[in-house]
Amino acid sequence: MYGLQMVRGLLVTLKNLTRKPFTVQYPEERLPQHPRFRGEEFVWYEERCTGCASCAKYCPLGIIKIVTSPSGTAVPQGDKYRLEVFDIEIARCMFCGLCVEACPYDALFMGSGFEQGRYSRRDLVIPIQQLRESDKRPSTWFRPQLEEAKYNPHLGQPVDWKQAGRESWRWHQREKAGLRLDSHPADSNVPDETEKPTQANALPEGPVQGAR
Amino acid sequence: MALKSLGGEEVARRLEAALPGVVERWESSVIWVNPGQIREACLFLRDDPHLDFQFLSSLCAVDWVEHFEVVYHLTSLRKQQSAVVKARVYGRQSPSLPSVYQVWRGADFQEREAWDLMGVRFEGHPNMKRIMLWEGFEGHPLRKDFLQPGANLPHG
Amino acid sequence: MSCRLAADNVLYGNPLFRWVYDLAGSALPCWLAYIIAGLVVMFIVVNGVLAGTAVLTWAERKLLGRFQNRVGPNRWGPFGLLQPMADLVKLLTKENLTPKGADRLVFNLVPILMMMPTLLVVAVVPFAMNTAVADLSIGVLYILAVSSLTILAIFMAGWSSNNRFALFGAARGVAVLVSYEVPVVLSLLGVVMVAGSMSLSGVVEAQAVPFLLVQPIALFVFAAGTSAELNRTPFDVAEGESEIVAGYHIEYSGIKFAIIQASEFGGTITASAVIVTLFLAGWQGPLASYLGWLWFLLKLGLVLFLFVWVRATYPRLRTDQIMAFSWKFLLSISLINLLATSLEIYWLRGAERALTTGDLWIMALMNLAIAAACLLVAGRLSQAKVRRVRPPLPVAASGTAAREAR
Amino acid sequence: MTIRTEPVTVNIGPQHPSTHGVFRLRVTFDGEVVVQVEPVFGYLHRGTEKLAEERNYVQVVTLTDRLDYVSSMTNNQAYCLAVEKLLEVEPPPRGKYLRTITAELQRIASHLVGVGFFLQELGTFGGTPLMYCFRSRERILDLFEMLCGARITVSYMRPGGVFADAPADFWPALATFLNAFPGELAELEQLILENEILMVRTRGVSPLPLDLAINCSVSGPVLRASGLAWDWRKVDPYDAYDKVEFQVPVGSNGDNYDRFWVRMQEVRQSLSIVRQCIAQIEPGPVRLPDLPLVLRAAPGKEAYGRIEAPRGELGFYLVSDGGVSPYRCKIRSPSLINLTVTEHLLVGWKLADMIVTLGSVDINMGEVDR
Repeated sequence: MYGLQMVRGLLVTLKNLTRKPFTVQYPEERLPQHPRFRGEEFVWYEERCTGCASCAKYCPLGIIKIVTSPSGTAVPQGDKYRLEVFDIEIARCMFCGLCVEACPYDALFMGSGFEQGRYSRRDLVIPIQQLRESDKRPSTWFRPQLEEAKYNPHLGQPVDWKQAGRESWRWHQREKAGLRLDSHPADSNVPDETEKPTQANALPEGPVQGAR
Repeated sequence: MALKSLGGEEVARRLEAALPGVVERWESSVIWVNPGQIREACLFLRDDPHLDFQFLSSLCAVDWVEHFEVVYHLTSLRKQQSAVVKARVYGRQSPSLPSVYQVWRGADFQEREAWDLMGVRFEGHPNMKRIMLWEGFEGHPLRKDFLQPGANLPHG
Repeated sequence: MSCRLAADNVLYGNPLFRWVYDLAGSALPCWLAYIIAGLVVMFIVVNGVLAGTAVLTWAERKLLGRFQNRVGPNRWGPFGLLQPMADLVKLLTKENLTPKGADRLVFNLVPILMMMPTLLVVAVVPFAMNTAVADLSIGVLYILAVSSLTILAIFMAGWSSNNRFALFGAARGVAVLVSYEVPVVLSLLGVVMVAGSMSLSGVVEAQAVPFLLVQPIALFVFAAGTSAELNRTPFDVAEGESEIVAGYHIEYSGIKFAIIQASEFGGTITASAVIVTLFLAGWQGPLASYLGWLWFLLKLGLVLFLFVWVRATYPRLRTDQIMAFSWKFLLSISLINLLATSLEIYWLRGAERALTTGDLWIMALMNLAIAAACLLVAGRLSQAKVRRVRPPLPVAASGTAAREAR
Repeated sequence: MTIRTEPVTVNIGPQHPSTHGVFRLRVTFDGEVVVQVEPVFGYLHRGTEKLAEERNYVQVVTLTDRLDYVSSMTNNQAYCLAVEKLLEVEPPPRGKYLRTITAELQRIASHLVGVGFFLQELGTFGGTPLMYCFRSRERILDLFEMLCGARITVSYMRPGGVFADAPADFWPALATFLNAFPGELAELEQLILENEILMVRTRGVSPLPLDLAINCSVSGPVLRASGLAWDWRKVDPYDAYDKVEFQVPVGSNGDNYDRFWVRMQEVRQSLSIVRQCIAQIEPGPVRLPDLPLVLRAAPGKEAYGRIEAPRGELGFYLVSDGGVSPYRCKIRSPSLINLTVTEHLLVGWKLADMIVTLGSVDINMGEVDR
């Protein structure tokens, strides 16, 4: 009958009047973020970074600037190159995460925040100092080892560089120093005092199957 | 129910039988057509009951530096088959070939786009002007020799 | 020196006016006292309507928000109650633009002309017993005459703005408003006939049975007509923000825009007040008679809620469809209503030439039946246009069943 | 007495509430009736095809997100299919299923946006149905965030599969969505699907005859509304579409209501496809393990990969010269080509119908201008 569907429509809106709103009042309330969220505050572990600039090469927009120099320190200490500049120009960043995907040593992680608004474009560059000092709450995007450890950057504690990789940090340190020649799988599983997980959401040690 | 990709040979044979001399050469899935006769060829491809390519999926131009290649992806909705037809246009100053607007009106915007971005003119198109860029823009940006003014992108 | 107000003065019925007049008249010349008393009453009524408008803007936005599963304004004050203040401050501080090529005089006159009919209508609406500013004996006629002034303002706005969207809006608005005048007038004729009075308080007192029941068709026609005159969904073609952006007031900004918006919301309030008065028995209600204003406000709130509810639900009609709806449907049913009502009155009216409550109930039953019949016939006539097209497609069974089936 | 009238030319857009982005229509009206219309676009032209020539095959995935930003997943899918055709590889089954699930979720989200704005253009004040559509879309975007860390610019798929398997909590969340959404959809249908005002506004308005639609290369829901059951998912099944059952909704005369109806029905079918995929998906790898980060195709090879995107046939024509990036990347965008029929659809109808018809064709400027 004419008008019947219109009455049904009125009933729908009336029903929704009594519902709880689905919107979120942003600054006070927040949507739950998921661990894979690709956010702005990039997490970078200098200890893990070899300065290979894979991230810079793989960035579709070319916004990562890396300058390295040979380090003066001893090679066995795991310092082949010293990072002088590591600028991420987040003004043009589209947070695709390809830099994280490209990083062979799990040194770069996506961050979990989204509130880096600035008043000037010039401020929209993350310099190396900020990367060094920033909170180490990496997103689990493209990092299956963090996901398997059920790490959630939005709840959890910071992740230490020794626990962030998909392989043992000792193995990694040798790798970084270019001493892989005699590397042995058993080598990487030598227990070490400093390797002992101390945090609540500690990450597993030893080689973890990577995504690639 | 699956799409059949028509072999270049079959299409070329039929086309050659109807319009001798129109096919320049063919490969496993592609035929090259004489650009001067592209409209007649397309009309035949559309109206031949065995080919029945009533639907122009895509039209684009590729810059191979020594020539431009205009690529037509055709689909027959009734026979569920597809084919690729190409036409080579030489010359960088004013490459042009007949428009297929009268065959498929779906070519309208794509031909304009090919003119706008690649600089291939389609003769007989009723409204051959720039579509994405503004009138007065110099050059055709999708050409390989187009230099972006002030290009200093890291990947440029 | 004491001034006495003549009993046949239109303002005599208003106790506030008489009190102020007597008070001022004891010290001042009579003509001055008359003006002062008038200004005092005007001040109260105008500000009352404007305050109501402010509350309505908040309430409408809040309600629309909740209808749409949103929160609505909630930043200023508790529940966002101070939002109208924030809006006002914002609009007052905005630049007051006059477009190039606009007819300045006409352009600037429009907000005033828009606001005027809204406020004028309030003058005769009795919010409670003896509270109308002026209880005109031709109140209904006055409302019809004054409220149609809006057309002029809309047309002036569209013409003077030097904007094509505004012109579209004005043309649409005028076309719709003119075509809705006729059924609205005819529908009110039925009400006046049953009440036997054109004064609004007379109509209220005549409603032993609310005219909602006695004149259902008239109520429908009047509600549809006022929706159209107020540019409210589904008849908001003159503004049609998805088509002509804001229609006739597209070029207005700042305080002028605020006044136009306020006059629209105020118009909604006054139209609802008129509906309450004419169809929902005005201030009448159970319990003590001094609670009349409370009943009035309750009913007013209900009608306003209905307006917002409809606005939240329906899409917009096209201009020609709106006019077809008016001329083909509303005009015919209001004519039917008029005919039926006059025949009923002719038969039912007793020797004392007045309708009793029993008569009203009989009329209510008959008119409800006629309304239902009209709806049915109209539904049958228009069925071809709105029939369901085709049933929804079946959906493949999900899960393992589908896998086994293959 | 005759009244002298003259046509009025109005620019609808580029800033107009109903032009789906920065789209401009130069329209000449006679009264309210459209007598001449010319679409003008390019305001959002970012040169995606040129940019793709300067990036490697995987990097281009991020560019495709930004084409039709209302359905990024299907853009990724079309591009990855084209690259896979070029490299002659095929993703593992789980990857295919994940792609199908996400693409269908994206189709639901995209159709909700399309339908919501269509109804908004019909004049539902403040967009009540639009808000209901967005309420449901929000759930889908949440699922995407769970899956790939972003809601709009997903970049989830890669040539050779998807970048990673779904996290463990994705499946319960998807089940929650599948339980909640049919109710919301039913509510939307009750609110508007057969509303009389909608009917009189849209039925018989701007019909598109089938032969014209085919000749103008119109595809997607617009073509199906004109009466042809042409769906690339059926005709040339890609990913996991050959393993699921679904119906192709078809309209009868291609008017605005049919276009709207087809979309509403497709949402139901997509829901069923997602359900079937969940029932069929099995553990396994999601991405080809031996594909390098920087891909190379044989010189001179070319591939045309196409899918049934929510707006129609989305095709990527890739030509390789043996380098790390495509030599030519042509994007056959359905929105642009569906606009070919603008003039036919709009001329002779009123201003109000014009806006609604544009909404029913459901274009996306990111894809039109590229």
